[in-house]
Amino acid sequence: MKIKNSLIKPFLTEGRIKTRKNEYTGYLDLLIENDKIAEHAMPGQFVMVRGWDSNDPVFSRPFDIVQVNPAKGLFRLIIKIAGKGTAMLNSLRAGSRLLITGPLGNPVEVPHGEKIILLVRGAGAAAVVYLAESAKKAGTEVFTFLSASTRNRLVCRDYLKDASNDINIITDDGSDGYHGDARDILEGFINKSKPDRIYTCGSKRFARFTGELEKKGLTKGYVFLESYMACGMGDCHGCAVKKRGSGGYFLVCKDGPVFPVNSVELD
Amino acid sequence: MKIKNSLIKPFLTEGRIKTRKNEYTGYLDLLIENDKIAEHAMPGQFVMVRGWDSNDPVFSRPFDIVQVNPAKGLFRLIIKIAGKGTAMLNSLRAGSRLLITGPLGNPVEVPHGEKIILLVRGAGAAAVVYLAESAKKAGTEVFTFLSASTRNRLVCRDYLKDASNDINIITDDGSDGYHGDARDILEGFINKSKPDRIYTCGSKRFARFTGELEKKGLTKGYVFLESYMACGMGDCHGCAVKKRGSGGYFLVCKDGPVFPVNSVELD
Amino acid sequence: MIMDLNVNIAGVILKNPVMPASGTYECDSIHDNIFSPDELGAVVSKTIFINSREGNTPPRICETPCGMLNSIGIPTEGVNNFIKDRLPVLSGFGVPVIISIAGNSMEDFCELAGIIENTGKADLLELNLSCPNLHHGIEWARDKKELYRVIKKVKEVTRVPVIAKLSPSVVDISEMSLIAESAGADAVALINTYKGMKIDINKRKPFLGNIAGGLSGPAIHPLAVYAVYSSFTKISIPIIGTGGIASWIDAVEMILAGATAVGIGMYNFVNPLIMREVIKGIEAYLKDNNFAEITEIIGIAHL
Amino acid sequence: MIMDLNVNIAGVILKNPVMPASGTYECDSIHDNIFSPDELGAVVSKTIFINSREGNTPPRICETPCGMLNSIGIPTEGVNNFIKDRLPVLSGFGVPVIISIAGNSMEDFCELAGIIENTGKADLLELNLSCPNLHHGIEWARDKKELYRVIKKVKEVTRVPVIAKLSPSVVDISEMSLIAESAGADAVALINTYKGMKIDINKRKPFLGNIAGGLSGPAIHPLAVYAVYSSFTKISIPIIGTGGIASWIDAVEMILAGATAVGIGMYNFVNPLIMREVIKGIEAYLKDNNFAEITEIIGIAHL
Ligand SMILES: Cc1cc2nc3c(=O)[nH]c(=O)nc-3n(C[C@H](O)[C@H](O)[C@H](O)COP(=O)(O)OP(=O)(O)OC[C@H]3O[C@@H](n4cnc5c(N)ncnc54)[C@H](O)[C@@H]3O)c2cc1C
Ligand SMILES: Cc1cc2nc3c(=O)[nH]c(=O)nc-3n(C[C@H](O)[C@H](O)[C@H](O)COP(=O)(O)OP(=O)(O)OC[C@H]3O[C@@H](n4cnc5c(N)ncnc54)[C@H](O)[C@@H]3O)c2cc1C
Ligand SMILES: Cc1cc2nc3c(=O)[nH]c(=O)nc-3n(C[C@H](O)[C@H](O)[C@H](O)COP(=O)(O)O)c2cc1C
Ligand SMILES: Cc1cc2nc3c(=O)[nH]c(=O)nc-3n(C[C@H](O)[C@H](O)[C@H](O)COP(=O)(O)O)c2cc1C
Ligand code: FES
Ligand code: FES
Repeated sequence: MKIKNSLIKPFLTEGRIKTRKNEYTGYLDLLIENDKIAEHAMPGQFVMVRGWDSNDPVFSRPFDIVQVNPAKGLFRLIIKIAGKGTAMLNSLRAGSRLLITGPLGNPVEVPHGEKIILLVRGAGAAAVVYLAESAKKAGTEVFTFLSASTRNRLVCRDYLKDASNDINIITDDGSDGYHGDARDILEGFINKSKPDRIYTCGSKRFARFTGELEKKGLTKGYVFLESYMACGMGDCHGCAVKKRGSGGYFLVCKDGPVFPVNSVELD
Repeated sequence: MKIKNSLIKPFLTEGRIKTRKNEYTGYLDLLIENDKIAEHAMPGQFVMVRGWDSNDPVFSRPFDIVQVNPAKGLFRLIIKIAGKGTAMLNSLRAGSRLLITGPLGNPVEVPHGEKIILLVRGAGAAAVVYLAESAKKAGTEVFTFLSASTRNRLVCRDYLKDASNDINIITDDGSDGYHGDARDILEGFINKSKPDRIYTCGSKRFARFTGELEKKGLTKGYVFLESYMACGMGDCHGCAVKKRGSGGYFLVCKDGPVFPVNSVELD
Repeated sequence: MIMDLNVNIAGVILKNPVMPASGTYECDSIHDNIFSPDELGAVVSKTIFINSREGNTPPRICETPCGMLNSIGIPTEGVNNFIKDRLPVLSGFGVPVIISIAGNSMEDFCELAGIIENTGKADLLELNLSCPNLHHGIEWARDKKELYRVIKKVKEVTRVPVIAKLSPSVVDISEMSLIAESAGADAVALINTYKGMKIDINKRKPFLGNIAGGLSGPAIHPLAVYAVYSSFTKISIPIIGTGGIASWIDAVEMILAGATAVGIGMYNFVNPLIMREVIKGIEAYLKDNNFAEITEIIGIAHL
Repeated sequence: MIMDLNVNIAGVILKNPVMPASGTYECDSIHDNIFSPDELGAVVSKTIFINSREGNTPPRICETPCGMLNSIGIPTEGVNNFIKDRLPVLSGFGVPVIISIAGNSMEDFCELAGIIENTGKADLLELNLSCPNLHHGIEWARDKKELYRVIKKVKEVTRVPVIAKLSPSVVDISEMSLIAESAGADAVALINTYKGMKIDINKRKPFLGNIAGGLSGPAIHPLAVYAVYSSFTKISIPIIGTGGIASWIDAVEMILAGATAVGIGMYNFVNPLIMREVIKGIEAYLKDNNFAEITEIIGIAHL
């Protein structure tokens, strides 16, 4: 896979569900046919999706682009069934049509020849798969810490395993991997391995922890933020997140969704 | 089939789509599994149906009960794809669940050992199939005049053929049966055959014509009325239709949906 | 643990806070296989006038995005027939009875209040001061002076506690709630419908026979919640929160905003079991969140 | 046959009646692959203040049934930066430019009007007198005297034609339209959002950072149509109909009700192609119904 570096404007485009599976409890794995997203999306970017004509729910829903296959014109989403919109998506069969806006947001810069950590939990795992794949191909060593409440919520486990040099599993209930909190084992690992960067998604605790690591001078930290979104394109100013220190707001969709961890207020 | 005569209060009940087909252009034929409707529904009654969780569209949609099979717990609806709600129903696959309120409305009294005419057009054909079947079984001679704009909109053709002693096809474009207006051939037929009653559905022109026939003393006339409905049970007073002469209103859902043709204002 | 769902509206104890909104639920035996009104906190009549009324020209309803317009125009058999035929049904469920009344003049309201009081069967009287489909329907609740005067007058002639049903079509409904309270209302019902319309683009005419109608349903729920929230801090009489409730979550929002009880209107048409689902849902919510009594959560979104 | 979609707002000719509602469409190059603002009847700025503003505390938006609440609070770079950075973009599309302004005082409005006029780049000035998310945002459009005075003052200091954007949170918006006209407004924009709120039942707190917000979207469409319909017969200045337009049918309803042009707000977020679809849909509707010019259908639902 070639590492892309030219940012394209989003498209409003139709996709078809190629395959769907519910591998992990409460999650939907969608493989979608759409050339434009498959070709142009870069790590860190997302799409807004709807699969219904109705205005209830009215907004399209944002999801990270998990994997792309430009050759076959396919891309993957991993969706946690959280409410009305995701339940609707979950009810669609293979062959159904989706309305997609994207790719949206700023790509993360893919580190070349570095050492990085991915610290993710729950649906947050979806955000970093594409980054992991791209970074590894760019000669970066990727160490993944994947956390979940229990074994069958370790979403993207296989995708991340393939895309990482090493993967650590952590569950709250000890049903798989380390029994406890990822932070317990991470600080030691960092002191030892001295990574260049750490990327986190899916947990406010992890984000704050990542901020602390950076403040201690141990590594640079980045956070994938989520926010309620209406447009995904900077028009509504709805997805604001407070800037750290200086005052004012970033827009998650337009200025993010990935931010240097200490540039934003993590409440 | 036994002719029922005890009226039961409506249920709020779930049904499963057993089979679906789009045999006629723009129409959906649904066979639905539900014991309660199959067992209790009588000719002239209808159900309110929804097949979505969303509140857009918000109201359930009313449809006539076309056929019932109490032994197998099945009943049939014939649905013209008219707008948002019917399009949603059309998008559902076999196995999908429906929320159903019914049976609603007053049954028509099934004529025993009489001679009757059914004069129907388009989706209106759906309203009289069950009546035809029941009347024929009660020793009544059933003569059906089925009209449509063109051949592939002659909905319920086979069902009505089976349930009638004789069926006349009329199309506006001459693609099948008599080329023209059903009324042209009907008045002669009535003068000749002297039917006891005529039932009409699906055309305002036919309803007015039926009213004229009755006024001329040729036969008793009944009209299956439609109206915008919210509740189908007499709660909202939304489905009002003006009484003829006396003033005041009938509620189509509660006082109908079948009315003596000259008891209501046909605008 | 059994949750205590009792609420108190002007001395009348409702075993739970759920009631139909006036005009949307007939309490007829047609519902026998679905839901019985004796499960409700109270039953509420449709609005009664002194004389019978036919209602407005059809079409009387149309669907809108997540809502409906109605221009029913309150058909009624008139108060005498109501007392004879309907009131015995309403008072047969063993739950408090709320009678909604309206009139074309102050005198009508007073006369009706007297007639209803004399039946001895009304626990609460609701003044419909806010119907957008009547000739002088909504004006009562739009004019501060009229609102004050009509409530005051009715309170003078009856000892049945009075609920003032208000209109959202004002500058600030919390001010109107305050006026209702100061005029002696024992409770307010917030809100009636918003005036709206649909146009048939093929006929190029208003869709409804009466041109405009009242908008209700989920679409207006956020507006009704705000009406309740903003009134709650201004008044000390109870609020019956009504408008767009389509689930127990919507009802809980209303109560957290400050409603002592909730009215359910158009959603009865969509889901004839909604009132039971709301009662059960509120009960489960209290339990899951370790509240023993519903009164603990009224208005606590303000804290 | 080519349909004539031209409309005239205070002497400014729009090649079609479709424009974004203020604050909902940035006209940024991010839309390049989707839709270009040069297809529009006019471009409209978000509301500009003299000084920069941060906007309100998040969460700023939430979804409601067929609508949304927003408490954005109009973040802005201030008028000077706007003129430097944004105005050249807006005036680069070759279509009329409408600048929306607001202020905390009469003086602010007048000062801004002057500054904007001096750029020579505003074809129309829209006074946002109706934002429910500002400290003194909605009051202009709720108080008859204030409404009259602020419009009158602005008209005295500028020759750029003025659109008064009004609030539905009044007793009767058609009266407010009439006041706007008599104060000299050249057009009215109907309607801004309705104040509403959502409560998080788990946190038992208002969902929005600013407690309440403004409701817009399909949910309010029937209310916006009625606002336009009822104002149309009272005033002779043009109406820009805004509120819940989500399809060309909704837009045609607005025009039949009396709107000369239509504004599209939240639906830009849902379907970034909506404005083009509305333009095409109106054109097809005229053709299918044998109208040569759009002006033939403005307000004809009244006939
Ligand atoms: C940039 C970005 C990328 C994302 N990527 C992903 C991804 O890759 N995978 C993924 O799974 N998710 C992702 N998300 C999150 C995802 O977008 C949301 O989970 C999704 O939008 C939820 O939609 P829904 O309609 O299912 O839930 P909603 O309908 O929005 O409901 C959410 C919850 O709110 C509850 N609720 C409703 N009313 C109330 C009330 N009054 N009080 C309290 N609670 C209430 C509902 O019960 C429900 O549980 C991303 C978000 C962003 C911003
Ligand atoms: C008792 C009864 C029995 C019935 N039985 C049957 C039956 O057996 N079979 C059957 O097929 N039907 C039957 N009907 C009719 C059926 O209920 C309706 O066709 C159905 O409800 C339509 O729902 P919809 O959501 O598809 O259409 P809707 O969404 O309600 O739309 C109808 C049409 O309105 C148009 N529209 C939307 N906005 C506007 C506007 N502003 N101006 C002009 N037009 C607009 C839409 O484009 C659409 O074409 C029955 C009705 C009743 C009352
Ligand atoms: C069909 C219909 C009839 C109504 N009739 C009355 C009435 O007779 N008296 C009254 O006070 N309100 C009446 N209302 C208003 C409701 O009581 C309620 O205040 C309003 O609909 C908002 O609640 P909802 O959104 O739950 O419907 C009626 C509403 C509808 C939809
Ligand atoms: C996110 C958002 C931001 C808005 N910002 C403004 C604004 O800056 N100025 C203004 O006059 N109206 C503003 N509005 C109101 C819209 O212009 C419009 O009047 C209203 O949303 C109704 O139209 P709609 O239903 O199509 O959204 C805003 C609305 C939304 C949803
Ligand atoms: S989602 Fe609209 S600005 Fe970010
Ligand atoms: S549909 Fe509600 S009364 Fe007939």
